Amino acid sequence: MSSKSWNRRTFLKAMGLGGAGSALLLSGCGNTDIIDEVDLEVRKEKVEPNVDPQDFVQPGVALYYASTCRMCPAGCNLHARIREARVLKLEGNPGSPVNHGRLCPMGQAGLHAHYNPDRLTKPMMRKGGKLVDVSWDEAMDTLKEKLAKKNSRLAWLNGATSGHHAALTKAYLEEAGSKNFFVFDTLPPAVGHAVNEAMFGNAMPRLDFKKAKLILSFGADFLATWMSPVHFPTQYAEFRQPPRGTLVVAESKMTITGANADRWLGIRPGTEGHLAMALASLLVEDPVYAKRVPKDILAEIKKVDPVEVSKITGVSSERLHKLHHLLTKNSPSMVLSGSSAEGVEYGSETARAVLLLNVILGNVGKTILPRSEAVFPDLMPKMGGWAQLRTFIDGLHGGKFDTVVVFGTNPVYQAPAFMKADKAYAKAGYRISFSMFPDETTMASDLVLPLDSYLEEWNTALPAYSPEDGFVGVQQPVMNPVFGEGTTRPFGDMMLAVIKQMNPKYKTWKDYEAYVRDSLWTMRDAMVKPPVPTVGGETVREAFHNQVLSTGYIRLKTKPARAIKPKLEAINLPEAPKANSKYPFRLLPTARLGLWDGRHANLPWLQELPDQLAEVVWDSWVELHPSTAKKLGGIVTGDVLRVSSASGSVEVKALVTMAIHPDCVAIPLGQGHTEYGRYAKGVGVNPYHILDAKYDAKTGELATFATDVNVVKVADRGSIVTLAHGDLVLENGSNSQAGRTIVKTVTAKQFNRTEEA
Amino acid sequence: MRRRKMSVLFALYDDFDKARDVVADLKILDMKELVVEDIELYSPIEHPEVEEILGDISPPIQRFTFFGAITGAICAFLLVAAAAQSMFTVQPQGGKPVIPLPTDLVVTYEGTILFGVWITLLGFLIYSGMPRRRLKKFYSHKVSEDQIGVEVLMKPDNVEKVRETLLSSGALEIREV
Amino acid sequence: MDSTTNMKDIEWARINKDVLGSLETPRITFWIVLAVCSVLVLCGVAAEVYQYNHGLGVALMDRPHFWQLYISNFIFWIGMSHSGTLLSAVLLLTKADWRKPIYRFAEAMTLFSILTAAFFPVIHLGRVWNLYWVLPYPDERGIWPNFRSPLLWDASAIFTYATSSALFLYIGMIPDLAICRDNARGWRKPLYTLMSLGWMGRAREWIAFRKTYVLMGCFLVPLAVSVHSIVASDFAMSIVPDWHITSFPPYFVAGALYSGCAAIITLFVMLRYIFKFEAYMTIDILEKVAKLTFAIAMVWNYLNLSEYASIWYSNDMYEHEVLIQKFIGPYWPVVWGMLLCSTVAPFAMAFKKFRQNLWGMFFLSLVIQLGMWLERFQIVSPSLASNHEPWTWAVVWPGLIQLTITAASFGWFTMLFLIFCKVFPSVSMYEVKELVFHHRRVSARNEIEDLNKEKDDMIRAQEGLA
Amino acid sequence: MGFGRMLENWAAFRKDDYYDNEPYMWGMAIDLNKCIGCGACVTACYAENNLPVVGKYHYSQGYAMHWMRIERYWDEPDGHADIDISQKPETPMYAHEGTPQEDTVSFPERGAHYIPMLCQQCNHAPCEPVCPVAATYHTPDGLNAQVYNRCIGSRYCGNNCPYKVRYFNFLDFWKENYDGAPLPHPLELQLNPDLSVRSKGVMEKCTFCVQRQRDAKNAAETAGHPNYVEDMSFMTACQQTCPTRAIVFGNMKNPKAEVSKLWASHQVELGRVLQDKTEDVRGYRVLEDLNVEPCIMYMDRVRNIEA
Repeated sequence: MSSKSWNRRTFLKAMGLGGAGSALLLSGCGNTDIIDEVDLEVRKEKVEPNVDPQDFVQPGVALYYASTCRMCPAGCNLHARIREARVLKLEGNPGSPVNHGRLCPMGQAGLHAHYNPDRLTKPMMRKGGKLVDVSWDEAMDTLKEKLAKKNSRLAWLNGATSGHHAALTKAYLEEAGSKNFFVFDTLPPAVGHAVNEAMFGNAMPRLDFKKAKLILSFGADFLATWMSPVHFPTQYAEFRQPPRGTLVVAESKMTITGANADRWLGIRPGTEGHLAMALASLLVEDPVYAKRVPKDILAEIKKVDPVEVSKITGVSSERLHKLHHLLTKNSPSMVLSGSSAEGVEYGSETARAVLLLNVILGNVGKTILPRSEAVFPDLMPKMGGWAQLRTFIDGLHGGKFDTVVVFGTNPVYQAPAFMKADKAYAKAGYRISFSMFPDETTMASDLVLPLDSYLEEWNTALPAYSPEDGFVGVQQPVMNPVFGEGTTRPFGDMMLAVIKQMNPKYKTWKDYEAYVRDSLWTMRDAMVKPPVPTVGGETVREAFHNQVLSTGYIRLKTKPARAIKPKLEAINLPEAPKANSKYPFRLLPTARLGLWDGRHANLPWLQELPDQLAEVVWDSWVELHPSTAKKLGGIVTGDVLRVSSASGSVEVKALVTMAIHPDCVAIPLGQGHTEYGRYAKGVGVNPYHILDAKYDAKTGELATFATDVNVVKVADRGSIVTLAHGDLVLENGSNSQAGRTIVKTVTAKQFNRTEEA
Repeated sequence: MRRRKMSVLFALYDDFDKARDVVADLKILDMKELVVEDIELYSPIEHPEVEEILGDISPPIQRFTFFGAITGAICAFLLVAAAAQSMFTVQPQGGKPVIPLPTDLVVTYEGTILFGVWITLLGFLIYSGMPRRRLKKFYSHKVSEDQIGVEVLMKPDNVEKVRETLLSSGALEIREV
Repeated sequence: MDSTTNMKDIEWARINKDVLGSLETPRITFWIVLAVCSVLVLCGVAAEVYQYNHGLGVALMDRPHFWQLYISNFIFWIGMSHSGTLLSAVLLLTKADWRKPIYRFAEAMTLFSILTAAFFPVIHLGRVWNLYWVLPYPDERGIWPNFRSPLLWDASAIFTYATSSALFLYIGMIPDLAICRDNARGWRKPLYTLMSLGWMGRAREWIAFRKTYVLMGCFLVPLAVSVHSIVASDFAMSIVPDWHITSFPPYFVAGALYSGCAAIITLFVMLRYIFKFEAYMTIDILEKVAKLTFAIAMVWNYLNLSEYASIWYSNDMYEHEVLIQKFIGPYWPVVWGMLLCSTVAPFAMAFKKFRQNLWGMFFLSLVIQLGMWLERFQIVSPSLASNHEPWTWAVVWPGLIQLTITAASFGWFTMLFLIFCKVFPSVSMYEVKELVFHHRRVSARNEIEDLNKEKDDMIRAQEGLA
Repeated sequence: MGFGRMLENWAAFRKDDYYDNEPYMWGMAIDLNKCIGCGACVTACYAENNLPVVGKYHYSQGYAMHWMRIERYWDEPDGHADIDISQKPETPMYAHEGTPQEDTVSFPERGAHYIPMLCQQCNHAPCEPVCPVAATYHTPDGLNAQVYNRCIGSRYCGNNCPYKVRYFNFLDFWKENYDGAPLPHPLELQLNPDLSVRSKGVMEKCTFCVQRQRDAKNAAETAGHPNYVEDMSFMTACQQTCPTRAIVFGNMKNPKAEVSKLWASHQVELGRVLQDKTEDVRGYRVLEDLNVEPCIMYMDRVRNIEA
């Protein structure tokens, strides 16, 4: 590293920034004795608040800035590696309870979103039916003109949001006097949240993986796409330590979680609830469990006949009993219900049936833990769901809204064809889109405002699943905007500018940074351990900001949480799902860790990251079971199939795999963009487009896993690009180890015996 | 030592046996009164017998070969061994030492042959007196076709005697220089 | 022995006339063939330029198929080169007379197929422009080539082999060049004068010449053997299943001789037909070559089959996999094709009638060479296709670029050979003369014996009268 | 060429364990009980090591440049039948043809077999001796270094690598990316200046993040202990991002390092083909029987067969 001489002033300044970055800074230039002392003291930490960086930009010396990842609602905490004022690498923040210093593929690929060549760099306005570049002044004037006024017919559609973005938006909507605030995000399990809310009094109770001896998951892909792709795996690792917990997964199409299960139950689509009920009925034969359930429900449970259920679900009754035995043996356990289980017309029923098991098994209070009420409700994450999108689009159809703002979500791409989202959107009087990328919705808008990436803006973000209450992630720019001044702007600044016109009280803040810093400062007293000046010559406030920024998150004092008192309601599951001779297969639109719900389809790294089970890159595919393939006339991997539902059809290549139930076919989410830049456009298909209009009865959420389809072969073997490419692999379909011991396996018993010590 | 001007007779015969007889006659003649200085045979093909006629003129080329081979072996081995250890990154590769003998032997073997061949060639050129810039004046194309030539070197005053001898055994043509 | 009789009747002058005749301005067909070949070569050059500019990706190899057609062609051509010099040298040392009329073009074939083979390692490099880094030249960076690498052994072996066999060919040609010199005019005159080094057929020239020739022969036999066993060690020294095989060196050498002999037969028939060399390239020489080829074919088959057997009886799962994939895997057409062409077909040579059938042998020789070409391909690709790591198993067939360059290599070889035949005597005149001379001696001796017998009879008769 | 030097040190040059007294020997331990196959390590490697994205077409040709890949197998290897995965005869079924009983369907009931496959940094690396220009060699730290500048692309090393973890730049992916377009601005700003961007015709491979090792060593020197890098004072990109901490990396010459402890506790020893292990201890090295001395130890995947 460089051994640049280091004058005392800078040195003090560095020290002034709290142990943090000085370490790394100095470690580069250990040619004076002072440095060496410091070096040895604090060389562990490498964090640097982003206060006038030019003093610290040293050629060849990397700085680490703390911030928060926004590639998905999970809100992991980052350390961004900076060199020569460029961010080069994202790493987890070791101190963070959310991700413990780890990241998922999407978190790593944040750089490609940040440096994406297809990012919007100029504001655009629709003139004469075409979007044309305009100056920022013009854009801002239009924005203010459209938004800075009372307007009850304004509608705001937001992606899953939290922290000060949420607060600011809320504040604005109050000023504008509009009630039409909708949050829509594809993957957050809205039904599950609702049921949890109803049952346990909180949309997302805390889950204690370490305590659980057994996890029974009904389609909850908690290792990948279920709310927190990094936190849950970190907990899973603990859970797998000796004495090793057992994971059983019941789902129709194997997810990453299923791929790591000790027993994977390929169960018939839409029968998760029935399975749960059957287990319940087996359990309540034992009074110990029975007495945990109110009489009426108990009676209902007793009605369920396991043998019948094993017919419905395709899980043999021996297996059922084995499972029952397992549940009774390993306590406490944890039963999770996930999107694929809840994505049916009777989703809430299913979810309740599944979560009921936790009550019966007495996991509530052991592995299912209560939450204390939010300190700052406005900051709490808002996950939203299909129901809100539905009302939004219905509103548009009804012509209820004149001005529409879309931020952080892409309804035109996500919404099923039957919703006619594009037409609805076209109906809106004036469409404003805050976006980083030219996505479908944005390109259909009248005013497009290019945003800073999450690595360029100030904010706070609360994790979708928070491991501890009162946790707030802090987000700071880790470098100057990639495209320079006058190109992209932070959402906060723009909204602040708008809101200033409506309410002078906001004039106190120069910009969003000031706003965020101030509000953090106001939280000071609520903090568990408010930072105090560590070195001389530092005001309390400086110290506060430096330390908060270099930590990357704050912890707020919370009241002790009240224990959960489960509220149980009657569960009325329908009879076995009807066989549908016209559309014999159930379509499973499964989410990928990587492309997520399609928002990451424009990131080359993630397009090139093979799907963790299908190993396919840069493409869509439809998975079917060998027996199904045989039945359909010997379909082989690579054949082009037409998958058609009552409301549409897509053509996509087949991938024959054993990891799916023969009654269903699965098409992954994420592809099929018609806009969204060079990497996403025209790649693959979007299964959402052929979903039928089926909704969960209780919550009104779209039942995404309830569509039945028919499959016909339209073309012979094309090429499907898999990581394990080539005919030899494709021929022996399931990649076999061919007798080599590439991956060896031992039993849990052996494992515990050898490693418990 | 510088010799006096000699004169040369060159006779062509259509058969190797005749040529052999002539040489024999000349030998006899020479025994009586030393006239012939030197005799040389020119033939379109090789006649191993010429050795016993003209006496042992076999060149020691095999020595060249031998020394060539030895040199080749040594040079080649030194090259590979020294090269391996004088890399700026001295390389013990694949868990094998820096100077692995078995592999080096292969190149040594090739070196042996290469040098052997070249130096043998050198020996050939030296002993066959080639390359020669121009052919002798009396050289006849017949030699490269189907006739045998006999070159006799003698003092000018003996020319006649020799010529008789040559003619006596049916020379087709005699050239004098 | 009909051949002897007409051999001894051949006038030496006629030998010169015939052979030198083959050097005269060629017929139109010659030019056509030459044109075709040069077109092929040009296509090859174009392909190489394209590959040079874009990178090897255009050749459509992949991971794990890092090697493919280029390497198998390399082996093929090196193999082809073998019979020429090796046979010539062996027959020389064993004083087999019938070598004399055919060894010249065989050696020429050797030289040119080496020159062809030499291209492939170069074309196959990812960064051709850094080729010279393979040479051991001292530089201040203290970097040397890595002599552990079989590729470098190849380089040294091939260099040695190319130079030595070129010299062998040249030395053997000097007396003939002298003949050409004596008869040539025009641009050829200075060429031959220069190349014949002033050879005049003096006795001591002849003796030195013969000695050198034999000595070189002694070197060339082990050299030729070493060259192909080193090429074999490119594979045998690796750990790729079904490459890492002890019997590869002899197997390769046998295969080389095999395809080489086939090539000799091909050219033998062609030259005999084109240049009317019936008198020298007699049927029974052809038959001798055929017998040799047949023997070698059997050796090669033995080694090939014993390799299968040893793999089959070993319990090495990796090699098993490859072997099975060879026969029923995606490369089965290649493997079965090879077995058909090189294992089954040669049995035709077991019949004297067939051995003496000129065009039959010609066709068979082509079939055998095709088989041997396939053999080289099935050595390289299937092993890589199913390697140690099941995850990377893949099948790749050579793409257009590789095929073009392959075709070009055949064009290049033919072109060189044609030109050689027109510039240098493709039959050794002086040695054919020696052959004739020898035959004359033999028949003369027979006549004398007959005379003596008559004399004795007469004497006995007279005594009887007395 | 230093004949003198050669003769002096002849004995040393004839030794197999030439690097025995070096302070470092980098090694790794990967726990397949924890690995969930999410692929975070793969993407992290792309970000850290300037790996080119080759695009769909080139990927289909097998030109992918991921130094690290997650392999996903379905079946149990032979000799591990102790865990039943039901490979029962398949009977085709439809929703309207009664319901499939689990026993009649074949599922991978024990999930997938994930294994992160990267360069094993073998100590008896087959890739090293075959390079004609000595572009790949063994560093004193026990790495298989690939000298990009020296490589002439004979690809012999790639053939000879039993793990097939060497990746060849068949094309100038930085120029010929995405249907011929060069790496578009501003993506190039992300490139890591600590290592080069490889050009066509060059073989490349995992380096155990050698640039991070450099930094760590420099830091150690600065801190005044040149031959001792504190364990975990730096991590490889893959290790750093692994959500389940399945990957452990460190200096095997340091007995206190976590990796050394793991190797010891799982009874895998460098320098021996047949490990003498007590039963069921999980440590193993992939394709150990080839005697290539890999420096990465894997720990068996675990499944509870009572479930």
